[in-house]
Amino acid sequence: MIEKRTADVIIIGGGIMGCSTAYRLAKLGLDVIVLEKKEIGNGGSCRNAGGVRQSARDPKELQLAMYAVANIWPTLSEELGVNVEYHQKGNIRLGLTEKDVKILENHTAKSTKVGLDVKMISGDEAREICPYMSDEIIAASWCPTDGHANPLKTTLGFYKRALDLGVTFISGVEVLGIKKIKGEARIVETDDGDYEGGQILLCAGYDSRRIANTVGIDAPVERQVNEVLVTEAMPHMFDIMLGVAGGEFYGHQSEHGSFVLGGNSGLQAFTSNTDHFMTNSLTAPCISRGIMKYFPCLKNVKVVRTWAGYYDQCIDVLPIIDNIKEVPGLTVAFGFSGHGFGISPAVSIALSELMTTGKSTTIDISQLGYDRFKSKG
Amino acid sequence: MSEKRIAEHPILGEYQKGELVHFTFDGKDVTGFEGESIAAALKAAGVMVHRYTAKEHKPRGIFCAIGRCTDCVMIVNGEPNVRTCITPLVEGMVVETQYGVETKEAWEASHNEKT
Amino acid sequence: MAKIIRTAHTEPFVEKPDDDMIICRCEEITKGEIRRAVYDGMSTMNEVKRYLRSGMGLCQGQTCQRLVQNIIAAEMKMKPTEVGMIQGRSPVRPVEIGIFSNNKTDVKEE
Amino acid sequence: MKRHELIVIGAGPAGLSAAIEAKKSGMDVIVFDENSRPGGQLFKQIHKFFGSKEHHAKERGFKIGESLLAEAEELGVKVELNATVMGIYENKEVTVKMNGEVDHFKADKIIIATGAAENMIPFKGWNIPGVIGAGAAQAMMNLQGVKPGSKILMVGSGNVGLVVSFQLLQAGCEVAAVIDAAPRVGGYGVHAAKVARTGVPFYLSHTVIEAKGTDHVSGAVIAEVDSHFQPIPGTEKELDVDTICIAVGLSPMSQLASNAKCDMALIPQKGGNVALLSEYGETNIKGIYCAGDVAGIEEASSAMIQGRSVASHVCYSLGYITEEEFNTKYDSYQEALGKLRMGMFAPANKGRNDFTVTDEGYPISKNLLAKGYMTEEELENFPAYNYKKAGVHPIIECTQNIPCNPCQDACPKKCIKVGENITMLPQIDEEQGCIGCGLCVASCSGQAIFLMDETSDPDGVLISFPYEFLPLPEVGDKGTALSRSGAPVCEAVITDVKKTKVMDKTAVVTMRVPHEFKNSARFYKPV
Repeated sequence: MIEKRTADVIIIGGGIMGCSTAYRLAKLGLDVIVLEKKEIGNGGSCRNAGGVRQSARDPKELQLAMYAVANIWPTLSEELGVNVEYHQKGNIRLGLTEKDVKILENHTAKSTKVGLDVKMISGDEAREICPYMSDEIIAASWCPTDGHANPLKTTLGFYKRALDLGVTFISGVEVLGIKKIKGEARIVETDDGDYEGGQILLCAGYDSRRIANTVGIDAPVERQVNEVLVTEAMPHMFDIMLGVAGGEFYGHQSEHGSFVLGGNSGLQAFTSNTDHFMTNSLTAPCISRGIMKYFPCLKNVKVVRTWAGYYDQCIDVLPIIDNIKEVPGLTVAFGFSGHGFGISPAVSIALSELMTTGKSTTIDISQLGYDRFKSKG
Repeated sequence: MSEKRIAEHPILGEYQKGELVHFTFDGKDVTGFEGESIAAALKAAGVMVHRYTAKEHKPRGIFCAIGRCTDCVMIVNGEPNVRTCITPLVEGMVVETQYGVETKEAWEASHNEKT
Repeated sequence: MAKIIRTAHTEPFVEKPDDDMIICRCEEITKGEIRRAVYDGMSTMNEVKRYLRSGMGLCQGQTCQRLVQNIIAAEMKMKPTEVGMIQGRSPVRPVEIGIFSNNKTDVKEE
Repeated sequence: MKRHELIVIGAGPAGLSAAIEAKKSGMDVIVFDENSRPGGQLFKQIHKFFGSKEHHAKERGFKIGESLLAEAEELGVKVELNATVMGIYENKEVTVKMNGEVDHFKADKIIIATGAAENMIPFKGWNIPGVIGAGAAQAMMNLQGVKPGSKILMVGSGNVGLVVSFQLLQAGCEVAAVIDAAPRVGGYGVHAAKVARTGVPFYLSHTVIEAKGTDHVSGAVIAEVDSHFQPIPGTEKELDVDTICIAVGLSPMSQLASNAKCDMALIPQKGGNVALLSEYGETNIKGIYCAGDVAGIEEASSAMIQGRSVASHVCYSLGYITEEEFNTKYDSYQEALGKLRMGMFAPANKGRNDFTVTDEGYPISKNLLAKGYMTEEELENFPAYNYKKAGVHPIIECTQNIPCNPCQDACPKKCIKVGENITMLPQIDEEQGCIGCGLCVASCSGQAIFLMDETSDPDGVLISFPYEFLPLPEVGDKGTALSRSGAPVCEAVITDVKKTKVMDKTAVVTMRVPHEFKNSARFYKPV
């Protein structure tokens, strides 16, 4: 068999952006190769707490979230033939102090302004939605149309459907750079030789910056550690997505019954560990203390594992989704800053339109351009 | 003494055991020796099934007996998923067969709800 | 990780008589489900784990890891040494949230 | 944060030995173990170990555990029990669950000595209560004093399967059969022989295909397998058992090494997923070491030496011993390890099945490999079996090159010679006179030495054999003599029962049988 090395589109990165966009492009009849350094969904795609959230999002990317929640998530399991465990039972963000209430009110005001159904509720109303909370909770913000899904199954579901539609995935291949041919991005150089595409989509999470640099494109994105703890399965307690104003933890109870709860110790930004997905000894205790403040009834629930992943944290905490004008043929999607999972099904629609028509018409992503970063004065 | 207990062993002689204690298994009064594993006391009392699984509702019991496999978990003093093979027996313990991750009553209640 | 080229199977999935045998005891994942996941494109220990939850239960793969490695390898026609392994994650034994939260020696005083 | 120069994870044979070695040099060392008692799996081991004196040969595992503990205690090694190491983080930080909280510790060096976990094979019904690991059976009967079942099928004829089968018999259980998918017994022939002579049948090239029952095992279906290990239809056999015991090897319990992000690989010769180690046992993360089964499956005897060897490198790298001292220690440990790693069952020979003769050139018994016992014809090839003399004298049915020599040390008359290379077969020195003390019989960890006296008793031949069961026969008892396969041979009368402290619970029982059964009668069953 002759090894496939050329396609209409070469996608760099086998995460949820790469898998879902490959799926959409293949549906449009394009021939696609996806290159992945490690395993499918190895980065942030499989290392997040599964929030499908519109609340507390920047209005610049809110459209992506609202489109995904309204049009894609509810039927995604049927579309992919894989149960993505989507539950749209709302997102509650809890507050213990007056200071917390201010934070929540601020978010709520911003979101309602752009038409999202979010409101402030009292501690008692919050306890009605979820009776397992501490009596100490005094208020919460509540977005009934938010929810959560299983990021592992969603990523691999997109991957499976893309395979079914004829996409070739090649894993274990590290991209070294992008090469232009006659003014256009055409060649993807790898440790396994060159791959050639009519167009190239770069969606390799944090690695995107290094690869974009090879054609002179840069973006202010850095790597940040994110950690999550997962508990044993417990009897079904709640369906909602959880967050807290103080940011101690966030997460949900999965369909399986385990709690998937993320958070940080406050020291993540300056971790010495940059080579491995490695947890820090302080983080899980810190998340646990956060949980105990809001849900003391979870005291005896056992943690069975913790894991770490990386955000590709952009300076304005917003993704970069754009066709690169100076490098025709190159499209990028990275810098999702830790909240890309929920919008990924919509991002892939925007990307497929960008790559086939030159413009994202269904969803407005005009404020997520690669050239938006300016100096301070 | 239960015939399942080894009265005298050719190499180990007589086993050093703690005090005789009472505990309950699914509401029934059972005796065992303080400090031995809950699983050992149950085994001596002839109990084979520690739990029924969540998905297929199949019985499980002791498998590795050293705390690795977590097959022998039960509800102990109200807490689910307790590894009985490495948890020492204490007077008055309340040990229950685990259904999924719940007691029989809770499991049946939630199961009937669903069907 | 070795290079793996993944394309959709052209042959239909073939069931085997022992497909209903449980492999991952904690999560009750059968041999058939693992074989089917490999057929669906899951090609490594991690991918199968993420797709099916095999090795994600209470024992964290301590009982089934070798078995799953062997099944994936057989389906992929690779050596078990080539399909990867489950990452050991802390805590390597289950620990209560309450116990995790108890030690406060490293907490900043307010 | 609490800090120690060395943290050892696991107080089993490797971990304790490492801690002892380090403490001796003056190092500040702490050992964590998740169990409520130290010793690892040693306390489940109630059989006598192989090796030579320096390896604690002919001592029982739990006794070795006790003396290791005593040594550690004497030196003041700090062992924290009920202390579960949960994770290893950057900069050699360790989190430990103890006393109801999570404690943080740092160390200059960490030795991971977490041991092994049992392998499993899946088959229909393998999740029914009553299907258990061989280690589970050991834990229940040897630690808790509870019988794992009453009628047991042992799956696996490696040393664990054979040793545990024997222990099940000692605990008063019935072993219905020992089976193995391989065409040959995997463990030491002597271990197989002592099980076979009690009457336990061996089914080689057989696998278990189903555990019968709903909420507990009520039977087991086994079948013969072809050369690809596939069951042959029509060969199924149902055994009446209530317990199926799985003994198909061990895997290194290497989660902590993986958690620490050491470079890992699946290495079948080492038994599973292991950290890649330097010759001194160090992982690619400087200062993190592995010792014992977690570094590669071997025996407890090797684990103890490995623990010391690895710790000696730690001592050297922290400046507690000189390079010269380290080299001397390291070489002596490697030499001791080398002795244990010789012979047909050496780690380097794992999976080899092409041995046809012993190192001495004697043909290897095919029957021993296929059925667990030898035929008289096969035994005749071995001089130590064929030894003949008036009066009492030993006959030795030790026919494989395994690293073991206590018989040589046991004989007060120096009748038995193994020599420098401890895997060589014992020879009987004709110049020396056997006095029939039975110490060789009791000292043989493989229970392969017998005493024969064809001339002293006019009513028959006297055969002495090792006996580790209850009740112990008494002089004058009448029973049935059994053959090497456990088949009844003839009537036997007990003429002597020796049980001294030095024999360490292995009684030497003498029975009288008619002359014509002198080469077939090897065991005894009370009526």
